[in-house]
Amino acid sequence: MRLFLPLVITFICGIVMILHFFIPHRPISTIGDGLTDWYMIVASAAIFLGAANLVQVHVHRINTKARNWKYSPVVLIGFIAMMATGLLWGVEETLPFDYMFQTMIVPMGATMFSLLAFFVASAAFRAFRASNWRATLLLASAFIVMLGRVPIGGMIWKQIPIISEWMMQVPNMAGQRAVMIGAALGVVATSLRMIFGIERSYLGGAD
Amino acid sequence: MNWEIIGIWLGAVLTLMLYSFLYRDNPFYKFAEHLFVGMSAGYWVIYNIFNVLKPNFWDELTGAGDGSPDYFMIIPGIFGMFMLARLVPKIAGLSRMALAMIVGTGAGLSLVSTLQTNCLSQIEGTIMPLSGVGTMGFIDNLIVVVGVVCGLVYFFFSKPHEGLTGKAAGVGITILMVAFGASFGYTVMARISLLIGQAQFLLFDWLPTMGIHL
Amino acid sequence: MKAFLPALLLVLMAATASGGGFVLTTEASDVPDDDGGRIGLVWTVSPDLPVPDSIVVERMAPGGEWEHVGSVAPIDGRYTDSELENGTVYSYRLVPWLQGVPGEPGPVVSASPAVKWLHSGRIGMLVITVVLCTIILLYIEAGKRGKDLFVRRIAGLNAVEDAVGRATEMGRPVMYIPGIMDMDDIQTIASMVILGRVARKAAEYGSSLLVPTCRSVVMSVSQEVVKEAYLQTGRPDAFRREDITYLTDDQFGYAAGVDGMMVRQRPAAIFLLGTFYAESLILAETGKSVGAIQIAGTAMVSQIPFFIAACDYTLIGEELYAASAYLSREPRLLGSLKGQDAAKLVIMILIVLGVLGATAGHWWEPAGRVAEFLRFLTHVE
Amino acid sequence: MRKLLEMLDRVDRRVIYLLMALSVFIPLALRLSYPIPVGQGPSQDLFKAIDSLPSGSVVLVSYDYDPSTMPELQPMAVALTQHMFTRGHRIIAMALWPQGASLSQEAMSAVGDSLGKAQYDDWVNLGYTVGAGVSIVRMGSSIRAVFPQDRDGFPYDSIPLLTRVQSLRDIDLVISLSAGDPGIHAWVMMAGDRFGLPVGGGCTAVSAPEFYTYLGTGQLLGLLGGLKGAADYETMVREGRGNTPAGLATPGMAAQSISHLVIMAFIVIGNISYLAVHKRRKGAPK
Repeated sequence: MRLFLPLVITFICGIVMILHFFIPHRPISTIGDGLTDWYMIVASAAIFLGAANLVQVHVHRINTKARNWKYSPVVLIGFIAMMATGLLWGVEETLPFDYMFQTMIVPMGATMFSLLAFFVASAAFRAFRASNWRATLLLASAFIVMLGRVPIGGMIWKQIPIISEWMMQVPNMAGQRAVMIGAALGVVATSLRMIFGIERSYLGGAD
Repeated sequence: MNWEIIGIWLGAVLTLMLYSFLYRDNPFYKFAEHLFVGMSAGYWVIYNIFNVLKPNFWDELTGAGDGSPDYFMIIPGIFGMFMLARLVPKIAGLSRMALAMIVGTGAGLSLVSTLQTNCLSQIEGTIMPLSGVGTMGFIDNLIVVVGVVCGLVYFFFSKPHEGLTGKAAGVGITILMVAFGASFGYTVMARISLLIGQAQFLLFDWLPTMGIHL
Repeated sequence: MKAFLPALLLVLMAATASGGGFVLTTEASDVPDDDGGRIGLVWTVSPDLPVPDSIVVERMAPGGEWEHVGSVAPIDGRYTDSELENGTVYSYRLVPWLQGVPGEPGPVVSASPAVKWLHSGRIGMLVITVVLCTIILLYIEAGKRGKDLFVRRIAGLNAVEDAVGRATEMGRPVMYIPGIMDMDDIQTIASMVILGRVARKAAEYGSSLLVPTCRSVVMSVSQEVVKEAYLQTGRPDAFRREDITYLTDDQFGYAAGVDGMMVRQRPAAIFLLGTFYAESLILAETGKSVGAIQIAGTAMVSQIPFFIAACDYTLIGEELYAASAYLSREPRLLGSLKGQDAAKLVIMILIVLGVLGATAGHWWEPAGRVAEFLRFLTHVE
Repeated sequence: MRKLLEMLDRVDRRVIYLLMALSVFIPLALRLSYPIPVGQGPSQDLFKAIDSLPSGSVVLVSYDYDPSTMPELQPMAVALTQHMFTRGHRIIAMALWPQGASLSQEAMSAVGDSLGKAQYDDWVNLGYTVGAGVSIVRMGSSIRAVFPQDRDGFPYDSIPLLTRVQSLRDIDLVISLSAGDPGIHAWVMMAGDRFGLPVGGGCTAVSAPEFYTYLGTGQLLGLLGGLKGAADYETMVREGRGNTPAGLATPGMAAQSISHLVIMAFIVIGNISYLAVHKRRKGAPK
C-alpha cells in the first residue's frame, strides 16, 4: 500500500510523456509541457538533497572522529566558501565566485581527469594483453586508430589516417550500432516495467 | 596584489597536490581531493539556485518574472519538498512520491526517444543495398549489415551459443572487439589530451610567473 | 533631413524592383503536427535591394486594419505566429522598415491554423512501439505465470559468489559501485537489482559491503535495497547504513573519493555495474592495484574496452540488463528479457528483409518496394 | 634477456608514470610541431555545415562539459565561436552541465570582444538548466519556459537576439559540445529526431566512436572528435585567414604523437614480457 501512490504517479507521468510524443493535441500537449516544467524543479531539489547529505555526512564524521575526519572540515570550508561568495556577490565574471571557480575548481577538475593519462599508460603496460586472437584483434584495431589520429601516423604511411577513418566508419559503426540497438531494447523493456509498476526497485525494496 | 598571479599559483599548487597521488596516497592529495569535493558541491548548489530554482520556480510562483503568479508551481514545490524529506528519517517515505515523478517522466520520455533514435533510425540506416554500390561500397555495406545482425545475435539470451547461433555470435563478438579496439585507440588520445592541457598550464602559465620562459 | 534619405531609398527600392518591394514572395501555412494555434510564414527577399533594418509582420485584425504582431531580422526568412484560433483564416503581410520608415508591404497571404490528433510522421513508429511493447509485456505475463524460461549462461555472473566468498575469507570488504548516474538511469536500476543479490550474498557470508554513490537518490535507494536484502537473509542487525554513502555529484570528485576509499579500505571484491564514463579507468585501475577481484558491467560502449582490460569479468552492453534477470531468477525479469529477445528477432528480420529487398531491387523493382516500405515504417519525423 | 623481461614485468608503476609525463612535457617544452593534414571526415562536415548557413543564422551551442575535459573541448568552443562570428552567425549558449555555464561565458566573451560582437545582440549566455533531455523537449515548445532569464538574470523577453526565438524550431543549427551525458545523445534524440533540427557536435575522443552511428545515419551532421577534431577545426578556420591567432589545440598534437608512440611501446613491451614470464611459469614444475 505504501507503494500504491508512487506507482500511480510513475504510471501517469510515464504514459503522459509517451502520449506527448505521438499526440500533439491539447490537453496532452499542455500536460506534457507542464510536467517537463515540474520535472526541472523536482530534479533540482535532488541537488539540494545531495548537498545536504554531503554536509550531514561530514559533520557526522567530525562528531564521531571517524577515520580521516580531519579532512572533513576541508570539504565543509570549500562548500561554504563557494556558497557564501555566490550568495553574497553573484556568479558574474571577475567576481570572487567566478575567480574561485577559474583558479581552483578548473585546475583541480582538469588535473583529476588528466590523471587518466597515467592510468592509461599503466593499463597499457599491464592489462592490455594479446591473450587470444580476439584480444589481439582489439589491440590491432586500437593501434591503427591511435596512429591514424596523430600527425605522425600520416608521416609513417599516408594511408594510415584513411584506413583509421574507414575503421571508424565501417567496422566500428557496425559494432557500435549492434550494441546500441540491443541496449535500446533494454531501455524500452525497463521503462515499460517501471511504467507498469513491474519494476519497483527504484522505490527501494522489491515488494 | 596581483590576483592573476595568485590565481595561477593557487591552480598550480592544487594541481601538484593532486598529482602527488601518482607517487602514493598522501595528506596533500587528500586535502585537495576533499577541497575539490566541497567546492564543486558548492558550485552546483549556487548555480542551481540562480539558474534553475529562482527563475523557473520562485519567479514563476510569485509572478516576479512576467507579473502573473503561477500557483500551479506549488505542486512541483511540494514534490521538491518531498524529495528533501529523505533528510528526515520519519517522513523519508514521502520522497518516493518525488522519485516516482522523476522516474516516471524519465522512463516515458526515454522509452520513445531511445526507440526512435537508437533503434528505429539505426534499422533504417542499416537497410541498404548490397548491389549497385561498387566493390568498396559492397564490402562496406556487407560488413555493416553482417556486423549489426551478428552483433544482435551475440546479445540473444534465449539460446545457447551453439551451432549456427554460436557461429553468428562468434562473428558478432569479433566485430564488437574491432569496435572496442577502435574505441580504445580513440580514448587513449582523449586521456593524453587532458594531460597535455594541464602540462601546458604548468609550463606556459605557471613557470613564467617564476621567470622561467620555455 | 535625417529621415529623408531612407525614405528616398525605400521609394527607390519600390520603384526599381521588378517584382515590387523588398519582400518578393510570402507563403503562409499551418505549422504541421502541432497542438494548433500556429501559422508559419516564410518569405524570399529581393537580392538587388539594400537590406532594411527589420521586417515587421502584420496581421489583419477582424476590423480589417493591419496590426503589428512581430518584427524580425530580414535575413531570418521565417516567422511563426502563435496563440491563434484554430480554423480561423488569418491574413498576413510583411513590411520592411529602414531607419524608422516603412517600405512597400509584401504580398498578402492567408492560412488557418489546424490541430492534429496524431503526429502524421510518427504513425509507423506508433505501430512498431505498440507491437514491441505488446511482445515484451506478453512475455513478462508469461514469466509471471511461471512458464519456464531459459537464459544462456553469462560468463562473469557465476563469479559473483566466489568474489564475495573470497572477500570474506580475506576479512576485507566488498565494494559495490553503481555507476555515476541518477536513479532515473536504466543501467542504475539494473544495477540496483544486482546490488540486492550481492548484498544478500554479503549478508550470508557476513562480509561488510561498501556502497559509495555519486547521487543522493541512489544512496537512499541503495540503503533500502541492501537493508531489504539483510532482512531477507535474517541478519538485519548486520546492516550498517553508514557503509552506504553519498560522496558528491561531481564525477571526478566522486572518482577521487572512491579511489581514496579503495586505497584505504582495500576491498577484496569490487563490482562496477551501471553507467560509467571516464572515471571507469581510474576506478578499475585502482581496484586492480589493490588486488581486488573485479566484476564490471556497463552499456557505455566507450568504457567497455577499459573494463575488459582491467577487470576480471566484464558484462558487455545488454548483458548487464540480462544479468539482473539471470541473477534474481525473478520470473518477470526473465520474461522481460525473453521479450527483448523476441523484439530483437523482429528487428533482425526487418533488417535482413530490408537489405535483401534493397539488393534485389536493383534487378527486380517490387523487391525494392519492400525495402522502401520498411524504411518508411522505421522512419520517424 | 629473460631477467630483463622479468624485471620489466615487475616494474614499478611510478616508472611508467614518469615516462608518460616525460613524453608529454618534453615535446611541449621543445615546442615540437607537425603539420596537421585535414582530410575528409566528420570535422570537415561540421565546418562545411556552419560555413554554408546564411549569415545571421541563429546557432544554439550547448556547453555540456566541465573543466575536467576543457583541454579537448574548450579549443573547439573557441574555434567554433570564431568561425561562427566571422560568418556573421548569432550564438545562443546554454549548458546542460552546471560548470559549462561559466566555461561558455569565458569562451564567448573573449572571442566576442576581439571580433567586436556584442552580448545580447550577437550572442547570449542562457546558463545552466537541470533536467537534460526533459528540458530539451520543453525547449521544443518554449525556450523561455526553460530559461526565463539568462545567466546573469536578464529577463528573456528583454534580450534583442531572442525576440524572434521562441522555440527550438526557430534555431538553425544546434551544436553540443559534449563530455558525456547529458550531451550529444540527448540533443540528437530530442532536438534532432524529435523536432527535426540539424545537430552537430564536438565531443571528447572517448565518446566519439559511438557517435559514428549517428554520423552514418545522418542524425549528426558533423563531429569534432577530441583534440584532433579541435586541431582540424582550428586549421580549417585559419586557412586563408593568416591573421587568426594560433589555436589552443594544434600545439598539443606533437606531444600527442609522441605519447601515442610511447603507449604503443608500453603495450608491446608489456605483452612481450608477459608472454616470456608467463611461458616460463607454465613450464616450471609446481
